[in-house]
Amino acid sequence: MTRDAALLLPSTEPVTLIDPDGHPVPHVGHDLPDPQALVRAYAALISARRFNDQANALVRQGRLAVYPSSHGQEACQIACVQVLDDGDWLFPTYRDSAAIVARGVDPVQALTLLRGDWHSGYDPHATKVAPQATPLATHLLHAVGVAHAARLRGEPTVVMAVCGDGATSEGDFHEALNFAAVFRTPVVFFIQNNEYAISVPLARQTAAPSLAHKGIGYGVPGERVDGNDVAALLKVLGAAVARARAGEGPQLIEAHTYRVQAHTNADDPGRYRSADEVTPWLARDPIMRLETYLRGRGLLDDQDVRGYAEQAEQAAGRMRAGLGEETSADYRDLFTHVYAEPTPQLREQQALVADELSREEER
Amino acid sequence: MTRDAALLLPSTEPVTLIDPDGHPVPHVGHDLPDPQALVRAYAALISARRFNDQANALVRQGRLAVYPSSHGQEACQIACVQVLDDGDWLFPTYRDSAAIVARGVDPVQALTLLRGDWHSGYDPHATKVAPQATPLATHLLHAVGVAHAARLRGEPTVVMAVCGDGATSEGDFHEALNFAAVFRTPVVFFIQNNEYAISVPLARQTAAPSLAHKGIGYGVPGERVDGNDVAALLKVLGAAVARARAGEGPQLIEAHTYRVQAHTNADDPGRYRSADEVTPWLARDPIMRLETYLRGRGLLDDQDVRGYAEQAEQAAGRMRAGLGEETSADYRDLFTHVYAEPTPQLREQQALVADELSREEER
Amino acid sequence: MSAEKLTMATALNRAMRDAMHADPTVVVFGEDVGPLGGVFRVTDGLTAEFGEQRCFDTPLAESGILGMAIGMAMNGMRPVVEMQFDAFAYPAFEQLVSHAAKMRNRTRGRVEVPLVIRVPYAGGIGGVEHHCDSSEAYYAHTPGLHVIAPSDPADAYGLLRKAIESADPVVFLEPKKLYFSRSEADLTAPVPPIGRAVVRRPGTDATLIAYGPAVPVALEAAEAAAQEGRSLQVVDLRSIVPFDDETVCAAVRSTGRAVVVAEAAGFASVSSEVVARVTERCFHSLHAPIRRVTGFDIPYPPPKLEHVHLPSVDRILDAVDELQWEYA
Amino acid sequence: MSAEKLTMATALNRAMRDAMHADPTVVVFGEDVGPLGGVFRVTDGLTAEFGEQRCFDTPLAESGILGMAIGMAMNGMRPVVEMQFDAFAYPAFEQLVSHAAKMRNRTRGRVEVPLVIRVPYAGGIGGVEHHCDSSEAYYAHTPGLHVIAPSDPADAYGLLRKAIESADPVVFLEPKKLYFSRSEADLTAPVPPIGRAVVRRPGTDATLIAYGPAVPVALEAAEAAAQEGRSLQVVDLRSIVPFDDETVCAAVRSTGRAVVVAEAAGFASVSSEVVARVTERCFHSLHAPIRRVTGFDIPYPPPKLEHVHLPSVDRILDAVDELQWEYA
Ligand SMILES: Cc1ncc(C[n+]2csc(CCOP(=O)(O)OP(=O)(O)O)c2C)c(N)n1
Ligand SMILES: Cc1ncc(C[n+]2csc(CCOP(=O)(O)OP(=O)(O)O)c2C)c(N)n1
Ligand SMILES: [Mg+2]
Ligand SMILES: [Mg+2]
Repeated sequence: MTRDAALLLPSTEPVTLIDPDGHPVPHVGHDLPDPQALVRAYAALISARRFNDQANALVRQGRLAVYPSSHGQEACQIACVQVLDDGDWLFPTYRDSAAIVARGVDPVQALTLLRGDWHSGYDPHATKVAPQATPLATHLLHAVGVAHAARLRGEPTVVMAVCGDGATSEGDFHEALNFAAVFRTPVVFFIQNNEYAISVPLARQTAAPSLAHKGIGYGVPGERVDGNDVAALLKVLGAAVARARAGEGPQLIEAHTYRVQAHTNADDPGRYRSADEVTPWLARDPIMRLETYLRGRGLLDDQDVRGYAEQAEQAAGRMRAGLGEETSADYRDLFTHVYAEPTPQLREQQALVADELSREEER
Repeated sequence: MTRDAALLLPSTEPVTLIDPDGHPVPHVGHDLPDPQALVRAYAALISARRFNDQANALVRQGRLAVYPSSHGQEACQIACVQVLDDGDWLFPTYRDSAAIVARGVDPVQALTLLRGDWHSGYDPHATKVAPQATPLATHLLHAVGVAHAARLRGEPTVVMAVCGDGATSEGDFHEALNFAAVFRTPVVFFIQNNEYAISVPLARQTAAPSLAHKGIGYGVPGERVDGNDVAALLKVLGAAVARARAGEGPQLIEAHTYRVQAHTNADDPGRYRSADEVTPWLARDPIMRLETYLRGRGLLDDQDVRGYAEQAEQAAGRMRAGLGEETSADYRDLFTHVYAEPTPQLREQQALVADELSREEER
Repeated sequence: MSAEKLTMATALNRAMRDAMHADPTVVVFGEDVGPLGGVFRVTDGLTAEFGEQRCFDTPLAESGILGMAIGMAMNGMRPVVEMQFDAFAYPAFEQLVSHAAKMRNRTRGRVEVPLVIRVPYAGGIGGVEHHCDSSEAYYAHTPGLHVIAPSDPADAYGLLRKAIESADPVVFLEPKKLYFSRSEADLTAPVPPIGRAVVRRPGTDATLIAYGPAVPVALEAAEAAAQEGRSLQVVDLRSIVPFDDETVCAAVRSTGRAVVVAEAAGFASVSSEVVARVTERCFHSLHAPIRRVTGFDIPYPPPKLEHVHLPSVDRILDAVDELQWEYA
Repeated sequence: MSAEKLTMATALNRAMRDAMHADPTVVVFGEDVGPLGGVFRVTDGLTAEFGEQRCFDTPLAESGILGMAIGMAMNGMRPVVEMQFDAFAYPAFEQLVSHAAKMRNRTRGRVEVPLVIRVPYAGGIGGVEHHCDSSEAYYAHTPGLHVIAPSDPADAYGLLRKAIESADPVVFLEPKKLYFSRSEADLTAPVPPIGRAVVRRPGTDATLIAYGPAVPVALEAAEAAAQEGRSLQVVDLRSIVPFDDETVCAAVRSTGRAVVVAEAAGFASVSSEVVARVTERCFHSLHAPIRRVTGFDIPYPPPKLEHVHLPSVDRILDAVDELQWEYA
């Protein structure tokens, strides 16, 4: 790992390859991704947006208990998944349901947590997606452990570990970066800096020039990227994954984006920010600019757009249907999965509930 | 606080003003301290070394349970105290007994912890020295709190918060730097990088270019200084204290030094490092070089040297005598200081012991 | 003296406001407690009224919050910090156990750390994982901490005022599910000192011992039992540490039978302690062993299953039924 | 089968070595566990024998150590991590409670985290503050963790092997003061599964229930009582979670009297649980309430006063004397 400060510091401005108006921006370090990758990203963005909208609607209908939306952050959601191989792992937060679905997890299973059915609904081993983490920054260490185990076995696994700007203040963020650096573990730490941690703005979170400037303190290269430019994200994250896979150790990528919606449906952003602050970000929407760019290059036409929208609509329909089905929560699950073998005490406690239920039925 | 990266990064080499051979080294940023300050530092260094030797001897005689020596780190011990005003606070670790004594704490009271009499022996409010911290890095946050409270009241207090290289890996180090930076709290974080955390060398602790490079990740200026050069330490720490007092917020200073002795008397360094590694550091001793410099400038002669040695010897004698006195540990203290008012339960428990003791006496 | 109807959240908010007016060294901080007023709005309006220096948001780091609070308390302030949810107090565990609880002891009383750690705690609100833990046992087991759990707005106000005035660190557990339940409270009435339990309902056949979120359930159970002709007394601990042996033991002796009700997992818990200490003290007054109705020894369930886990009226009545009435 | 005389530290070292030979997924890491072999030398020689990848030092961060261990356990390894001293496990509390304990549950058994957290614990060694905590209650109260405390070299070996083989996270509490006490142990003998208590000494008048560092003290007390003509049975829990109700209750029923002995503060502790659950189950066999001899509800004392705090033979015998023999 280099100890040369210049190579560890991020660029002064976030990397942008396609600007908010859809124009390509020349960059010394990165070309544009190839057209196929961009078209694939476009389709995924449309699906992700539709997924967010659908989940928000389901909350309003009372079919989901809570939803932390990634509306406006879909470029981050999509890019951090698109750069991974099948054998790689994704470590998401509660806000990254769209990324999880992009990774191939069934949307209904992805929403098990937020529906209140169980703490996590998909199979992490089958999908190589860790359970969504709620205690902030804690999962970054698990990501380091998963990557380190793979490396000890000589596997080419890279781990994408995602967190928010607020989470960077937690001690576990620090320990994860440091462990990854010292052990040269193939983890890409991906910060979605959406400028808020619930109500707390970035300026209250840090006085650093940028969050990517935290990398050098661990000997980890830091980079900044426009979080609403999927082209830049694909290149910057892709390069980080490639370097990690090549044995160059961890990387720290800060995407600058914005949480255009509330923290969750339970939040009331009017208490801490003005609509004026939000408006300019709507013009920086990640989908619009990619669509303009692709149309301009002839890589996308009205028919394609309708096609992707249609696909996304169908997926949303399946999701609605899936979430409409009654789920049967089984009380026995409460006792079965505490240990590999229930303790005698848990068996007694389960029997007590069984007895209660059988008496209820008798009544 | 500046967000200009260049102003937050440390110099590539630690600041040295007097080299190991006692020659002054010209430096663009810092002049030498004035002669009086250096002579004062010399006297303090001699006392600190004698204190360390005496404490080690007391351990061998079984009069102290354990002693983490700062032998070889005395320049750090002395300088971080000499730059403080009376109203400032010192937050030391278990290794900083010499600094505590330099701050004016009675040596016997300073050693209460290591003698096993009580957890801390001096009055923190009277001495403006926090209890020595054992759980690593935790006290850095207390330092931030003390400084923040003072600042809210408009007091000019600066807090010197000391920790080791190993402690920088703890989450609390991260949180303390960040809180101090966000609240622009007047704390000087002073890392004594002595290259070891018990048996673990610095390379296992971090992959960063230096520990001072951690500052920029918080927007805190970092600086590196030769930890065996008391002149450089006085200037670099003095400047940091002045900036903090002027409202420029926290600073991070890494002193590069070396733990020439074992971690504590209970440690066996032969298991993890060779004598060859230690030898060169003996030649970099902080006292020798200052003595050479001062003698060369006519600021110190044989008689002065004898005088300071004599003073130190007398202090050591008082310390021996003080530690020779039998202390009476009072079991009631165990119950009296858990809460401002003992709970009914604690009163019962104390009565139980009282009853046992009275029955023992009867026998 | 004027009673008014208000929620526990409002009562807590008033307690902080009144304390901040009464004592300029009281400061409130934590995550989202400033402009937002806390995710439960318990600190609503404090920044507006007292300014940024008295009520402020911190970076997102609980050990940092508590560690800084300890330092401020060492230097003349009375910090009241909020941990956003029960499980998010765990990152601050070392600061709590190794410092807040021990600073006075370490310095033989020379350094006090008068601070309050407010923890919205326990379940019953359909919260997802990590938002519903009953963590009182961790704190109650730690010498040097006071541990308080109010069960109604009046106590919430009075006990929080006392907690803020206390010279010792207080873990103040606020039952989330009671935040918005409303009842009459006279905030000008004198409050008993920390450490006094109260008999919430008289009764002669058996005693229910509860605290925090379990108190309303115990009262409901007593009401249901009354319908069936059984008279249950209900004791509300209010203060877990210090523990009020006097009130609790007098109550149990008066009935000879008892059930402890608590949401937390039962193993090595506050309810174990209540059973153990009351049995030690009242053994020969007991007609039957004291029973416990607690959460099971499982991680807090997902929303759809929490009703299985939480002490219910039926489960309490079942436990009362098992108090060996044949020996009466 | 060959018995040999060895210390608990050696037995633990052998357990890790043998486990590492038996299973290539076992890895050992923590602070100073590599070349130094741990501050108590319990990991001595493991790096030399198995290389840097199997036994290694980490940066100084306990949450990091446990967090990384959880990740490695999620990905096919069996980490055995050391927390250097009891109080230095507290920074890892959130990882332990919110993740290690809950990962299996969270994923309905799809993700296991087979790992062992070794904690040199408890006092009696003249250690300074933060080096002598008895922290078992925090762990025992947390569903999802197994909690084990051996009291002799043979158990230390056998239980650590079982802990490493376990599919669940195990908090393995090693009584520091017993590290270098030596006794006969046959390391090739079959070991009972985790969760079984054992009667260490038969007796007919009363039962002493102890675990970890309190077991030798209880045995000494039983010996002293025998001199005075009183026959005390001694039960060693070995496993705190899962708890062996069967063995413990059978023992207590056989004598009708019991004293629980533990170093930890008594309030809301493992000893509270033992009193509560045994009383619940054996009420009508008890001639007297079960008594506790525990550490006081105070921070662990400085070295010169720890003898006042620790359960002693005399204090145990006093408690036995108070078991209401007049009712015999
Ligand atoms: C350890 C911990 N403390 C507090 C919380 C409560 N909480 C949930 S989300 C959140 C804000 C997180 O902000 P950020 O990391 O920026 O992520 P974002 O929500 O913006 O995606 C907070 C404080 C938590 N989940 N975990
Ligand atoms: C939280 C915590 N973990 C572990 C320890 C045990 N421990 C005591 S000193 C030490 C090494 C500290 O190294 P460093 O910070 O470099 O300070 P130095 O001893 O070199 O002065 C360790 C691991 C501790 N005191 N606190
Ligand atoms: Mg954010
Ligand atoms: Mg060091």
